[in-house]
Amino acid sequence: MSLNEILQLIRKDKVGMVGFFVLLGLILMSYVGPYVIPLDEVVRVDRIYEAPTLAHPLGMDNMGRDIFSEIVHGGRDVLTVAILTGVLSTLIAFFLGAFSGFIGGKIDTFIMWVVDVFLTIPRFPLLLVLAAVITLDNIYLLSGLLAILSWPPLARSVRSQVLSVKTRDYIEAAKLLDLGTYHIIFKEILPNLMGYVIINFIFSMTAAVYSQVGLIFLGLVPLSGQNWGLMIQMAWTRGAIFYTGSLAYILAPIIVIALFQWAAIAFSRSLETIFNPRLRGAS
Amino acid sequence: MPAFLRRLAKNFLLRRLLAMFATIFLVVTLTFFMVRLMPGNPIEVYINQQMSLTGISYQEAQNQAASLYNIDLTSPIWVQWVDYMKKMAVGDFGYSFSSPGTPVIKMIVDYLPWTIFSVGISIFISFILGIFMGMYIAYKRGGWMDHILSSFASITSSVPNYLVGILLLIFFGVQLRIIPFSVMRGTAPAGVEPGFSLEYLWGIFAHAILPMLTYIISTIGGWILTMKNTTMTTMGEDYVLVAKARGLKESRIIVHYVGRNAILPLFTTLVMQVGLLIGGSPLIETIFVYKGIGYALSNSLAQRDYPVMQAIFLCITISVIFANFAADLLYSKLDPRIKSNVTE
Amino acid sequence: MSPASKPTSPVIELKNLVKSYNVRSGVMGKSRELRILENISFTLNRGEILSIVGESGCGKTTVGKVAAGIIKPTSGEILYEGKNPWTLPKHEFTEYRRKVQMIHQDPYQSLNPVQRIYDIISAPLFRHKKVKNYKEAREKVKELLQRVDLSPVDDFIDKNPHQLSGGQRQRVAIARTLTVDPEFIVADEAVSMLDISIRLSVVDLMLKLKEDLGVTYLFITHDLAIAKYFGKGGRIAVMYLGRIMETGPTLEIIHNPMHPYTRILLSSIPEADPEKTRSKKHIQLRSLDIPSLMDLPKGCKFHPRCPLWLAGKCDQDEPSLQEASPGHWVSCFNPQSGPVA
Amino acid sequence: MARGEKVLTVEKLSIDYISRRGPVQAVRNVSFDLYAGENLCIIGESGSGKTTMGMSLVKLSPPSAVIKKGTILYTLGGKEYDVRSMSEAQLRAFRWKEVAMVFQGALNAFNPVIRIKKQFLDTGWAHNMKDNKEILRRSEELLRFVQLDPKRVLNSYQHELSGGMKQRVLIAMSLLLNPKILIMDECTSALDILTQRTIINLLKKIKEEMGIAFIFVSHDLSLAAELADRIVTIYAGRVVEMGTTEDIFKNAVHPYTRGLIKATPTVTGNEEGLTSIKGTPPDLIRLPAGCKFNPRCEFPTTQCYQEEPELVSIGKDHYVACLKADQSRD
Repeated sequence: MSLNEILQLIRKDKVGMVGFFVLLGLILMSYVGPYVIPLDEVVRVDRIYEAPTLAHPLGMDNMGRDIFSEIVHGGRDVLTVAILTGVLSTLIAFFLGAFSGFIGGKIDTFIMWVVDVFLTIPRFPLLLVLAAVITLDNIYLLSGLLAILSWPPLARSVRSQVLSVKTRDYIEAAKLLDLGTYHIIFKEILPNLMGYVIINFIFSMTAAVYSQVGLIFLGLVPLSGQNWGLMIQMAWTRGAIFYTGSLAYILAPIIVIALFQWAAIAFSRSLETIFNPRLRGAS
Repeated sequence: MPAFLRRLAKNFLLRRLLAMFATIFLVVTLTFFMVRLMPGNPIEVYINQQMSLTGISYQEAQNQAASLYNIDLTSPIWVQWVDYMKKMAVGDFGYSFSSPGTPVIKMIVDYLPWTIFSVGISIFISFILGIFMGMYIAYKRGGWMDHILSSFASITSSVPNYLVGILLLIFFGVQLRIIPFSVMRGTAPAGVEPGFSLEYLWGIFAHAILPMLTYIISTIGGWILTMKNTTMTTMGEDYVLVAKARGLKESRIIVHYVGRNAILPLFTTLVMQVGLLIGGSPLIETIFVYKGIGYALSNSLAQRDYPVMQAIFLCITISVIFANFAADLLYSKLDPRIKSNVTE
Repeated sequence: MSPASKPTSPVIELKNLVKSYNVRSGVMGKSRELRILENISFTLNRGEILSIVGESGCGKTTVGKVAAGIIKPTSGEILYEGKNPWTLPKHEFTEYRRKVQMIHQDPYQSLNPVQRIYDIISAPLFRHKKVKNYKEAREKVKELLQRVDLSPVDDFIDKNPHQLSGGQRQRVAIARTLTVDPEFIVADEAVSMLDISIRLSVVDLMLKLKEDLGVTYLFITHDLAIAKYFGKGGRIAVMYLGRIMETGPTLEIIHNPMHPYTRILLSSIPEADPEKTRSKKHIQLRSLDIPSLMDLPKGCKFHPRCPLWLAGKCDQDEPSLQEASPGHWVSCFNPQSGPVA
Repeated sequence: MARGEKVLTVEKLSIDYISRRGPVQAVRNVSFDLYAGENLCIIGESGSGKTTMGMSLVKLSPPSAVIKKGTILYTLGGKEYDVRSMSEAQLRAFRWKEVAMVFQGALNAFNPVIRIKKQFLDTGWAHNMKDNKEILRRSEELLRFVQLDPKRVLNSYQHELSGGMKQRVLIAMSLLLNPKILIMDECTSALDILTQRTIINLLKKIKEEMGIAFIFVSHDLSLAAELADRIVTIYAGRVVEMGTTEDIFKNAVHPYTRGLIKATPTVTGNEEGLTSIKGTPPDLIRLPAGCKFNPRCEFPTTQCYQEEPELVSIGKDHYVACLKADQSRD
């Protein structure tokens, strides 16, 4: 399938397209925005919880700072953790899953057993306990830990995909034509798995956002700097939920996170219809 | 192998049970090594703390730690492990750091039922409602109900459940003041004698209402969408077409031909739901100050109360494993293909 | 070596070939041997056609895969041009690999859906250094498409498989095998999924390649009529439950079948001729059920269904292939003769 | 052949499928009659619209299929009923009781989580058979008729039966209510030769003993040769020739029918003159102008590219839709 066809199919699914643009917008805002909009760090006691104005579209926080600038600056770390976790766990999952599916036999059984055990352990509590033992004071460590905990389901689905592609007649034909292992893996099998990998990548990104914000909310990650998760925790512990005037402070980060999660999942759903011809319907 | 053993080996239930205990065994072992061997492991941390705080020797601090953890820290690691496993097997989890003298097992007995109660009821309600809604919109796809429910489902199922919880708290509790959430802290009404009185039952239900609502809202979307999906797939199956050709009543086809087959794949999701909900309960229960096992876990985390933390983690894991087992059993009851695959 | 120079040299030989799998029932269950092929032997000369005919599950596809070197036999020997490929050094094995190609049943499965026709055919050309650059490859691909009658080639070369019909895809699959100049092609139900109106054209194309290139065919099919059409001058082997029941020249098998199984098959086939098909005498089976490979009967594997079985003989001993007339071998204690229809 | 009374009349039936690229014209202007106790075979290749048409006879075509025009009349006791205008309740009573259908997908025709016995009972209940014992007695009788062990089959799930067994169970089930018409869609094409033979013999027996009218939908000419009284060939959704089995095999006129016969090798016949039809089956969305067969026809005239021929009578019970019907007869 060509890129053009993919774009055409994306255009057909309106919700997916909205998701795609929201996602793109949030990423741009988080990575480019900080260079455009400076972080407001001036404490203004007289303007605490000021209502939104044109100059401060989201109003002021508990110390009279502009909430909008905090939102712009608070995305980068959250998204970096999400993307890093996504990349890492997808890589681990892809290699282990593909390897397991390819090699079969006892090694396969063993890897899948490990995956099974991993899958039955509730991930978030394990993460909490680990966070209490390890000091997760930088986003790379956090991403690494999240990735280590989130690869098993992906590995399993990659494996089943490999198993199903592996037995296709065109793989057998490629073997008969002696096209070589490299060709078979990268030209015959991999392109058929791309859709799967991308969708799973998005899922592990959203899972990483859930986990990291959850950890931050419970105060288990001693991170500093601007961060949507920290904003929520801050607003929550300062009791921002109790006053109408302070609602924007807690609602703003909640809404961007929710928006990110929704957009990612909506986009991945439309990708699913693109990569799964069965859902695409007869063309 | 003797015949009766072979028969046992082929028994689906027994094999699942064995697998379950093997997993539990492994998890217990893992937590042991996590606490014992990880860099900066809690025991070392505790020992160093005690040394710097009270100025006692390493030996003394170690002895204190050993008595708290119920571990003989001087014996070889594998002896410690065997010892630990033995204690775990009889439910001896040691004592809490933060409330000295309280056995961890007692805390668990106090907290766990509330989580099981709230999560269990939520899953049940959400599953039933979600399935009906999903099936309904699969039959009426393209209609206005489909648009509304599908959009609702796609939004609620993607927003993290604790954010849903905070939003609920803000709108129902603070803004609209429908639910007096500050009175609703905890799990049971104060001053009401526990028992099967209407007042008490209503009380515990009212206390759980916000967490349950959170669980339901954040999981029902998933059920709706998956059920819509599987229903639509099943509706296209040949046997449904043949059932129509046989002149069967629509209601019979919907329930026995489409419904039963469309629900089957959802059981794997059910398993994941149970894990996710119980696993996510530390956040939800903290938000609503609902004193279940998750609340206890996040409390123990905040106070770095390692024995409690460790035991609760085990407990959560074991409940999830048991829930998986139950879902599997249910699944094998509903799908005749499972059994024959195993005994093949 | 030109195909014509050594018309009778054997290309491939299978000797007492057995394929079995160990199947475990349950995690701790006892492992049992599932014998897919039992004692399969045949020789195929250059430019010859052998059709393997049988019902689903008889092991005919496995025979094809063993002959193509995809499946390693459990015991027995496979000789390609006198050499056992499984004992060859690696470079010689790859050479054997290239000389032996396969055409699969389902053209929807045998072409990678994410590749264009050009990619599919050019990959082996580049791999085996038959072309140097894109331009040459494109020319060569066009030439091959022309050869399998996919014209105008520009309509096809940049399409994806799902844009082609079944017959066109099967032609692409044939063109792909031609990239490596095969000597021996295993055609596994190669036309059974195609529409009747175009089926023969693909068969004819395969026959043309035999004439032009001297290709040797192992033609696997469940359809005796197609086997007869394709392998008129060749031979047929009839398989049942992993064994060859009868083998001989195609027309001899069709007109003078000796094994009761072959006779029942022939008498059962409906013919596209109302008079003939309605006047056929049908031989009744004793049982409609095919025994499971896990639980094979003692003696002749066909005896539980055979109307002509000899009690005390067929249910005790297993017959072996015997030459009944020159080139006509049958594995039966009670062979018949004469046409059935 | 002694012909019974008319039981089914299809007149000018046209069905489109809605698709992104435009309407798929699956069935175009199809008319035919079916008589009591007769065996009508509808021959067509993949994508010819034959399955769509079969389904529409009991109003079971998928939602994306739209019946554009035409009538389907079922005759019972001298009265005609319009299938297209039946209510849901009427249709329910009509299906299986009057017209039963054995599908191509018999391998997947049974609910995988319900025992076969229950599915027989379901069928009986749906048609007001109240007595479970009576339904089961009849089911067992029918299963024995199709040479199956009733006790075993009734207590099975579908995955415990082989393909041939499932097909026979479905045939037995189709006879449960003594229908007047039995539609069989590619009912033997996925089966082995010996199983296929069993089914064919079974169908002959059903026809002889029960006097049911059959509509066979198939791509297999040899099946038609064996079973049909009359044959209809369809190409690109349209009837191109219709006649008695003898007429079709001996005096076929339409180049497509003739081509199909020439493309079907037989075991006993000779190979001379066997050849494919050139070209490929048409795209039902972008049909050629004029006669839809013109790209594959051996001797098309300019007229063939402009005008689509009507189905006209060229002899007793023999109809053909070809502009050169007169010339091409030999």
